[in-house]
Amino acid sequence: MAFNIYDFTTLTKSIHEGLTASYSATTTLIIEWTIVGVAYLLFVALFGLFLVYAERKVCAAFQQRMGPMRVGPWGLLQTIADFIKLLMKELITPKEADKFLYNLAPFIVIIVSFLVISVIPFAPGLQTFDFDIGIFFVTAVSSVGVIGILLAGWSSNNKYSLIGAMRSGAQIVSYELSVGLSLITIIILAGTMQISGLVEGQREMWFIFKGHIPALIAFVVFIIAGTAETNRGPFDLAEAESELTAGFHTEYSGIKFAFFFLAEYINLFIVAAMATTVFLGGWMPLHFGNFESFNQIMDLIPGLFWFFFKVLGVIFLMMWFKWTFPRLRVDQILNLEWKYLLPINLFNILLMAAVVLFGLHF
Amino acid sequence: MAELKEVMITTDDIKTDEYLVNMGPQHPSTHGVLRLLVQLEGEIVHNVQPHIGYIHSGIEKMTESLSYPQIGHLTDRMDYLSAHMNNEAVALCVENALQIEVPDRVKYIRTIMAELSRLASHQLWWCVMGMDMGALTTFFYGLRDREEILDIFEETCGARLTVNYSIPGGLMFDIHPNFQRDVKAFIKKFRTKLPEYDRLLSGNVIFTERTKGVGFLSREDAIAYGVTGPTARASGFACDLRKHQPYSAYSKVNFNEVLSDVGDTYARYQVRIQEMWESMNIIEQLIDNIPEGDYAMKMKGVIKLPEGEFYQRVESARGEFGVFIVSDGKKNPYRVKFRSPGFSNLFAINHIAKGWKIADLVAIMSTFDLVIPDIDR
Amino acid sequence: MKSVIAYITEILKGIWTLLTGMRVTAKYFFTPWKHITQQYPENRQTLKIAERFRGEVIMPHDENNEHKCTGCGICEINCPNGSIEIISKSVMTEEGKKRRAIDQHIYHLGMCTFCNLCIKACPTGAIVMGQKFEHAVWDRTSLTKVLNQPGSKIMEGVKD
Amino acid sequence: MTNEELITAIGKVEAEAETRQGAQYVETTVPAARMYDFMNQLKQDKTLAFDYLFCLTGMDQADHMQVVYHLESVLHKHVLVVRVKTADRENPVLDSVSDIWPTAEFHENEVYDLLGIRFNNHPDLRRLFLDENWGFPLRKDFKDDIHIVSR
Repeated sequence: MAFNIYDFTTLTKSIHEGLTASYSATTTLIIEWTIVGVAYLLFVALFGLFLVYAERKVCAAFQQRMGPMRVGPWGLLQTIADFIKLLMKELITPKEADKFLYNLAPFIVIIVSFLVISVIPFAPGLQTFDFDIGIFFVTAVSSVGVIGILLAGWSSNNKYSLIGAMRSGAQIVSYELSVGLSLITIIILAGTMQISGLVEGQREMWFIFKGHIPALIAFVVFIIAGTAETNRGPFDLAEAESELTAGFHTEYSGIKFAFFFLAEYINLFIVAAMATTVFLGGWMPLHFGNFESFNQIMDLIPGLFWFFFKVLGVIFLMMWFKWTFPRLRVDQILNLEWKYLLPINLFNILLMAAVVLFGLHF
Repeated sequence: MAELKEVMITTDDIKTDEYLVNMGPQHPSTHGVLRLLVQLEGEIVHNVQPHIGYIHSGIEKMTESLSYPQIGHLTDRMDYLSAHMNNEAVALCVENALQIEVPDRVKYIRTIMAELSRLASHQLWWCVMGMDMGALTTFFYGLRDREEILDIFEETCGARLTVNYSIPGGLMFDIHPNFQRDVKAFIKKFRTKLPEYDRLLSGNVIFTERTKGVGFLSREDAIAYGVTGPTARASGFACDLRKHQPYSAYSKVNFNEVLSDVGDTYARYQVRIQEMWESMNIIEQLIDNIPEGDYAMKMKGVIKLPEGEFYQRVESARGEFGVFIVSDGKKNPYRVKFRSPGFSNLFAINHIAKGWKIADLVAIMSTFDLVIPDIDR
Repeated sequence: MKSVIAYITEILKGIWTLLTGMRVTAKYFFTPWKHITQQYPENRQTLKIAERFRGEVIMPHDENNEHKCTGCGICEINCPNGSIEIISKSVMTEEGKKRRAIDQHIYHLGMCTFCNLCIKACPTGAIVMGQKFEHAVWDRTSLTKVLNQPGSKIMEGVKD
Repeated sequence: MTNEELITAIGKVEAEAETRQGAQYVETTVPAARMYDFMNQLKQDKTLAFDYLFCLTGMDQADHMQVVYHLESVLHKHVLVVRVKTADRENPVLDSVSDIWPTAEFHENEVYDLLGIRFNNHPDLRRLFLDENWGFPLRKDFKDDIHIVSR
């Protein structure tokens, strides 16, 4: 089994060949599914915990605080302690709640997040599904999550939850559009919807540089719309603490609350990962035209590190937003989408089409 | 065609029902145990009915069995964010009744302390305002600067919040030797920090969009509802008692009464921010000129007020604070009434918030700067 | 065209104000050593508490276990909450005269509001405010304290 | 307007009002039956224009209840203290001034809550702080052995 940190294709291939040599095709498939499933579960749990910790530390730094410091060195075990606490908590179901939907909602939210992760390329060869229409899959599946939020708000039989869910519904349905259109802008440039193709197309230069002005606009729009889609501040109307106490998950406790909480952070990761894959070159190293020596040094850093480096950068940007800006009002959030982001986006697609048509990109 | 008309649905037919939401007694934006019974249609607020009394402590009844110096420490616990002003009001009222004139030193120190507590109170208001709007970082920046004022209080008064510093006839202690140095250092530092508040929140496009043109209160309504303080001054009601009925050393300083005639949430916000600048001006004018002298007058062991009714109005951080003492010549008051600014301000909320959204209701309530024990007493 | 320019400048201005705000938070993010948090129980040794801080009422005793309290009860009268109770006894002085003295100076910390009126009223300066502020106890009864130490007596020369 | 002029002006508005210069403010006492018209006049009269009710206090005076209104004119900057006595102590009733000064609505609620003075024509007279089954704590004969500890 050859292990290569630069390219995981050899590793996965050798595992596959080893398994097919000793088992039948069906058994191999089941074993491979299990491996992949467990790997994703582990990744999501650990990265989710890490993101919660990072968020708390980052927000503390913005606020001149230190953040969690007590559990473990520098509070590193704080989120694990929190997670154990959530596991041990009583699961309360409100008496008047719609029991089935109430229990279903958190699973819908978290399953959707898992689905989207499956198409994200972490490194060369480290991608589960590589559809021809990968981008389309991402936009389509990620919008299913809102159903979970709506169900949660409706079934809790709580007015705050209902208001929060309705806000979230209006918000995600609108911002879905901007996310899709800003991705389309890049698809025009790339000429493919396949995610591996998108990454491959950025070998020489990332799309954000290649497409210059329209790509940059698309990136900004994507980040704004993506933040809105993850229900994070300044677009956290669905759980607006000062207005709706906790919004759609007011009535949830214990592990079901943890699912919502984890899903929020996975969604954060997904948006950052999509921004990375589409705009910032995925796992591709930073290359500058003809600086051969520079490019070679950059190539020495493995793709996995490049990917996470960029993802964390984008996540930091979104945390920065959250801890700086006040929250928008529900009508303003829709105004922003329909009066600003959508026209800019449509104009931007035209601009990108012109850029591609006349070959004005780098 | 007639059949078609019957099934046609107009927008009047798809009206939603109104529903009631209890905001509070435990709710993040009611700043304590206040319950607002909000009548909503979708996101639109149709009616707000405040229900209070969750932290009613019967201070007015308690004062009837206490002597005059003992009343002071109870007023700390009403509007605990500007406790010094409440102490001062009681002290001034008793001094007026006894017709004694406190030394200039006392007046100066009281004024400086009052302005420091106004600054501290406005800082806390600013952080909470930001938090109500969803900008959580403001909370820590505001508290960071407020902490320095509280340190000054701790050094001189011995307590950070419930100072009980002004007592009838003067002050509890003389100022700490470091007081002037610390206050000057704080003012110098805070002059650089206050523009940061503006950069972080006041100028922010999301913030201005959410506050400008939202929640109007006209001057006439402000007067009619008895709204005072920065909330009323944002509507153009010149009600600054420091200016119009100067007490303590306010007649000796130059400062502007911050007024705005817009009356929306943003105006109320700006008036408070500007008041912080004015407070710093007042402190700077006084801090170097504290006259020498006694910090307290020699008072009798048992203070008895002459028979009669005495009223003292002071400008607290949230508006006009009034102390109404009815004395029957004994050492205990016959009846004490505290006219708290929050009480009158709170009940104007229904008038203002009607027709705005829930988020606006939160923002409007935030600009009222409510302290619930001050309302409930 | 004018409206288009206005539209674009509006957006740019909005973004600029957002960036200004982000610059403020970034400034603090990149100067993490300026954080204002205090690690409380660890910094107990370096904790600076103002000498006037009103933590609790204490009665200082000197090395001979002597205090200044005459048991006059003025602090009890001045306390608005009834947190001080004076139990006095009469003792025979050396000249053979009966004199009132303190038996127990009971202080209910749980009822005290730290208003400082008792200290201000005390004619002999027998009680002062202490700086101790960690008053958490497991049992409420331990909040009732007797301020004069057992076996202590009044200092020479202190009279009512 | 000086205080003397204020006293004569009030005398013109209401003949039955007993007006005098108090220690701080001009004080006047009006009979409960005449109070609503009198208050209305104070607000409407252009020369008086008492548009700002800054304090409303209820008081138990052993043989009657009394409500004290502190009025200020924002325009003329003069202050008037109006005193109204109720005839009955056990079931005191007065006219509400909440339609003259909206702020009075809540102050009257408070007075009702703590002293039990009822106000006619009040839009929403309810207990503000306390439960329905409490007595009226600011009355001098209020007894509560559980909550009030006296030494």
